[in-house]
Amino acid sequence: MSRIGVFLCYCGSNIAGTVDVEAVAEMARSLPEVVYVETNKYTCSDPGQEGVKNAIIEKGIDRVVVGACSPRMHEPTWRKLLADTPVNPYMLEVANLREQCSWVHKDREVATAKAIDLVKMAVAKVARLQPLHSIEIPVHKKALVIGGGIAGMQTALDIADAGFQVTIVERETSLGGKMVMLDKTFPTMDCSACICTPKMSEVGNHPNITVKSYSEVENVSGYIGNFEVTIREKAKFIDYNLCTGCGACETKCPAKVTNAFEQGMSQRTAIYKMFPQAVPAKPVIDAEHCLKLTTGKCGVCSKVCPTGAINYEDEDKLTTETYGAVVFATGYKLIDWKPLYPEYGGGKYEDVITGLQFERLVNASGPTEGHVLRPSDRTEPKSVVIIKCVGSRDPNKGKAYCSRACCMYSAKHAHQYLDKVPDGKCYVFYMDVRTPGKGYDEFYMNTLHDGAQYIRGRVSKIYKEGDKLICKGEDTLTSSQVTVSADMVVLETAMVPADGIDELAAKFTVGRDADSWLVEAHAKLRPVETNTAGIYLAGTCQGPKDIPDSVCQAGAAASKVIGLLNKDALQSNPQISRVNETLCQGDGACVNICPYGAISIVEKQFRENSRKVVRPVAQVNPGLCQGCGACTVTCRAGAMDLLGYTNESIMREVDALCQW
Amino acid sequence: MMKYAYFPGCSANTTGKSFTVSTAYVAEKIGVELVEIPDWNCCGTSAAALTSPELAVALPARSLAIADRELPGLDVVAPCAGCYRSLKTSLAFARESEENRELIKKIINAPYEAKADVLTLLDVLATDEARETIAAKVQRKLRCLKVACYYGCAMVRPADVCECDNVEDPMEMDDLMELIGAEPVDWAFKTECCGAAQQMTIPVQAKPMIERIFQNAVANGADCIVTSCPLCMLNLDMREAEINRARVANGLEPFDIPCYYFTELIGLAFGADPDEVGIDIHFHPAKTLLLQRELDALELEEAENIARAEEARKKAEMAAKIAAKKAEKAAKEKAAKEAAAQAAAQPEEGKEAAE
Amino acid sequence: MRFLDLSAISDADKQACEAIARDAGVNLKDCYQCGKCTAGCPLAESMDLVPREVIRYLQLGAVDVVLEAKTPWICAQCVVCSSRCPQNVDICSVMRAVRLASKHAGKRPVPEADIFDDEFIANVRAHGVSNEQYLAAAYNVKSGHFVQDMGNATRMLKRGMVGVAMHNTKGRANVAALVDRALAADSTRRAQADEGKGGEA
Amino acid sequence: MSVVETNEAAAQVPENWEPKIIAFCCHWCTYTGADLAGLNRMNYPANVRVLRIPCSGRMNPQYVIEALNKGCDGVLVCGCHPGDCHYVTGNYFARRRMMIFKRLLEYEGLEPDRFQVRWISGAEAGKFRDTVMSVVEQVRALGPLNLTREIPYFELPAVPDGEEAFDAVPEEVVPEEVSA
Repeated sequence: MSRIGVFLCYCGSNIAGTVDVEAVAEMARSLPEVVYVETNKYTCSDPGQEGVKNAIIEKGIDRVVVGACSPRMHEPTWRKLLADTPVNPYMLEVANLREQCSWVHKDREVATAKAIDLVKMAVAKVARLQPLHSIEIPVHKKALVIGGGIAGMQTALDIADAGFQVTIVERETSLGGKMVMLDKTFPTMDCSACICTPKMSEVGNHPNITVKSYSEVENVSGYIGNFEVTIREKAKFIDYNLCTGCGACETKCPAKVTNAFEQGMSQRTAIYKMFPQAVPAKPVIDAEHCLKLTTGKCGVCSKVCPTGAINYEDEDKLTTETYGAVVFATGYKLIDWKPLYPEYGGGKYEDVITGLQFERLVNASGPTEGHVLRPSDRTEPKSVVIIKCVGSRDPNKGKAYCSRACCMYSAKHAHQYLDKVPDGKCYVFYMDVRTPGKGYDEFYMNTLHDGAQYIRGRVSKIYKEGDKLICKGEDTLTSSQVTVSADMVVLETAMVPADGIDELAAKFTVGRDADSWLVEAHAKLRPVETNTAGIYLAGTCQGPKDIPDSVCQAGAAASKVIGLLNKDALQSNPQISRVNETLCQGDGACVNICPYGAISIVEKQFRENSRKVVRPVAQVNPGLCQGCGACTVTCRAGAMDLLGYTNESIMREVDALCQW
Repeated sequence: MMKYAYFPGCSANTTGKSFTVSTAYVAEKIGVELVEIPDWNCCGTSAAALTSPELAVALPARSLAIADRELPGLDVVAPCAGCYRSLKTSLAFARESEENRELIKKIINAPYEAKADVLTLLDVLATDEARETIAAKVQRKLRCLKVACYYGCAMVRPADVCECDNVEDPMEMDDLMELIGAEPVDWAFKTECCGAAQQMTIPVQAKPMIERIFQNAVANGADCIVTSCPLCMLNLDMREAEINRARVANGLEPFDIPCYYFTELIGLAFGADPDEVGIDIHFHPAKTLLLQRELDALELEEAENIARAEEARKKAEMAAKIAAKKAEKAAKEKAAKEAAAQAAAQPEEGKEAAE
Repeated sequence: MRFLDLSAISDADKQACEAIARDAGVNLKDCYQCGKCTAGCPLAESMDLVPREVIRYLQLGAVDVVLEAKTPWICAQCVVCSSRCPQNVDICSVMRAVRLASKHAGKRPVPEADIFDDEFIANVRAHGVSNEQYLAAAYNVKSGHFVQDMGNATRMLKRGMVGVAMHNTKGRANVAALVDRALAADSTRRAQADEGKGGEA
Repeated sequence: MSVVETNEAAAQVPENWEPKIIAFCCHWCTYTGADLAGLNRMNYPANVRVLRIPCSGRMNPQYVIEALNKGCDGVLVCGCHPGDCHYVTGNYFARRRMMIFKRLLEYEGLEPDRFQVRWISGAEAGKFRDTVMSVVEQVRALGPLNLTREIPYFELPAVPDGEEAFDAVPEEVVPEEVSA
């Protein structure tokens, strides 16, 4: 037999003005298992709370109903109060007598009758509740950042500066991401390398940061505060403890490979650093193209290496560590436009290039040392066409979304071209010019004044006549068909998520949208969190962005991580799902429905009919479960229940209500 | 033996005569049997589509229904691109729903289940089997002939109706031309429109369409244009003279770019005389180029033969030199050995003598 | 320069534009006026409205402007616009639908195009197949361009491409009946659509 | 055979009869919206009692059967708008489950208006009030629920997962709110 105490509040006249609180109290006294009823002018006031505490002790109450304002207002207050008493904080039910009764009804009789029902429901429910206890989840004070571009580096630095250990996993051989490929950055035209490479070395030298380059996440388990992550460090074939980064090997290597960093516009060797300022500043051997590793003949690098750092027997290494928080900073790539746009030549014209290729062409450390020379014949193009929205805002051929940064970097490209080729002509085909940002529209206007000819309209076709690329478009502002005989065409192509994002996000149960961008927990209020607690987003993995926005988001993600790592332990919400293992059939319907990946099927041993049997049952991870209850309904056997909102308690509420 | 129902189209015996003749020639040579659909009628082409949607689907459906009935199991070949698009559009409409088929049946007053597929002549000749046969039948490779393969619009667009996966840069005809030894050029106007009937209705405005096609073909180094549609052919071939007159009047260089049906060229490669495949009735002089290129090919062959002979001679020369050197080397070695042996023997002799 | 009082555009005009779009199987709101259709159109320079503008006027509900336009009558139906449209708008179908609507409204901004098609269908109705020489002759007479392509006709005659003999399909009566049934079905459908519109209003 | 006697009940409506309706509201949206209605001192009929659940995805069809068996005249289920679920996907599951369940109840003869599903956000106090008013009026018009026998108590067959489950529900049974 439980001993229920009912505490009813007048809330001044807020409740008592419409509800006859004393009549409700009178009825409550007649309810089974209710041992004490008290009314109070302001139950939430200090004396009111004191009264509740005293009554609990004096009357030996073991569960409590409060009839007052909405539980959304004071439920935490009552829970806190109960924590100081022998009553478990979860043996509580609040009847909403104010917001959903006295304030919305005028008739005193009707409102009182409804208040009586609400209290009856609360009493019926509280009688079926069980004590619940939070568990403490320890927090490993170490963060993992996936991706070493500008967003990943900024996140790592911010977390590391706050005093926590950070590991950066970078798939490429160096930090830097896409930013380090760029020549200059809008709108201030800082040299990208000048502001990006110092960050890289800062990351590389930070005592709290471990950089795992040429590495990828292999496997993940665990939950907030306790992510167990296995990282595969690909074989570099070079002992980084011995290598001094002198570069002798690179000068002698005979194998030549298309240079991806230079967007295919030059060649590199098979033993290589991505670019001169790479961090770590040591090379790796590209096993696919190394003559020694593919044919067994060569071994030049090993002969010229002064420290004997080359090791052809090297293998991938797997390491497993536990992290308290994970930040995705996996970035973007440019859409592969070639199969999508046969009308632009589909890649058969060498001088139709992408924006990233143009960045390398104007970059002083690029394949042309900063001279704008078109790829086919290395001559200076005197007429350049820039086409925006290639793959963006094109649901027919590419993506429906706007890639957000292209309006600005196409203006930058036009400006840079006109700067380097003063007698050149530059035409920009656009549909809209979107420049919301500090100093952005001014930059665009400057580009116009530099002499860039903006033409509103999409280009329909690029074709070759002689050595000219004819771009055929419409100037929609004059309704004229226009052609430009260009020497080079730059396509500002759409951003799409980096390769492999689907597999990686699935490992962490991070949601993706239809275009595979990672989904934030709330578009406005939780923009850097994901739906999996303890996993955060930074930079373009969440959607197209420019550098300032990526850095901003990186800082925001870092602050969330710092907030988490500052705690020694987390209090879990005890109102979570529970498996009745006797009923559970282990069919995993709950596993599929759970949005948090909180349920797994495990083999467990049971004693049934005096025999030991091993069978699969569901297991709820208290660190991941958020208590939504979707699994409870999906369970065919009815083995899942939600603590605090059990099937039985809700059914009794329904029953109590129906007696009215 | 490949067998198809044949939809010749209205131009088959008039403006498209050469196409009909050359198609028949090629089909016979490679063993493709084309059975004319009995009592076929005009497909209606764009005139029907611009008159009434019902008429546009019903006119082709009548012929297709006859084909289904009289030539069951055969797919329909329509060499004319305009006919192809009309038939294909009607077929797609019929296959879309039962309701659509009912409508057609009511109008054509005949049963129709839209069974037979509609193909272009290119589809027929581009199958692996046909390509093998063609390759085997080639007697004279059309070397040195730089061709711009012109597909026009009706064979590729709308892409979903024409089931074409490369509307900007189709390659079937290019591949066939390569097969018979010609050199297809990479050009950009393969599927641009020739103006179709608008060349009659708005002749002044539509002329530049043709002119641009010639211009791009020439700019990309083509000797001639190869077509697969009688209307494209008529517009390009017949109107080249008018365009040239206007160009000369404006002080521009006239074009000299003959047009051929792809079947004509395949016929030539099979050893046909130009007159046999209808090249004699082209408007723009079309035989000179062929003769010129035949001559070029022969000269090229000659030059190649000379080069090959020279190569062989050099090889033989060098092999001889190598052999001589080797022999010399061997002789030297042998001499040295003998000398060594002698030297070895001599001391012995000397020793003997000393003793 | 054209003046449009947007507030004066009636619901009936807007519905007429919507009806054209429906016939073409197109949602006018999809078009964001990028101009790629016009950019690729081989005849745009001869048009009074470029294809993009036709769609724009339909979006605005200015049905009269569109029905008077020469553009749909100049269009050669080459489908280049539709195949490259980023928003999957079948512009070519819109041109066809506008042209039919214009024709049924008793307009023919480019009479030659209308005469040609009418003569073509008449020719097919009479013979089952199209006889190009007679089509051309009839077209020249009706359109008043008597000497157009006369030189070419002589060249054709010389080459034996055309002659005086008429080609006929055996079942030409059958084809004529088919044409009549199709045109009857067409007008029934349009009458029903008009009725539906009247009912709504 | 219908479990519900077609209502000639109107003739037998007891005097002073008031419809009893239970509303299952998700904590994050509709319960918040109901609180906001109170804060704005909106007025609505007292015939509806709100039962708080964490998410509409927690809504078990059993509760509806229990309520109708024990004497409720109508049931309302409310959650966040599709796409706004606090728990990401809960209301999508609720939508599918409730649509199928609604069809079942209607097949069994229950008037459609007695079981309704609505999406009401935390800001839509007015919508909450209007919904309550309209549901009360609709149920009032139907009169008391007369079950000739208790609806058999059963476990529902599992709802198939994936898109086909959604596709299986024809448009017309989707209440306007849901389809919107």
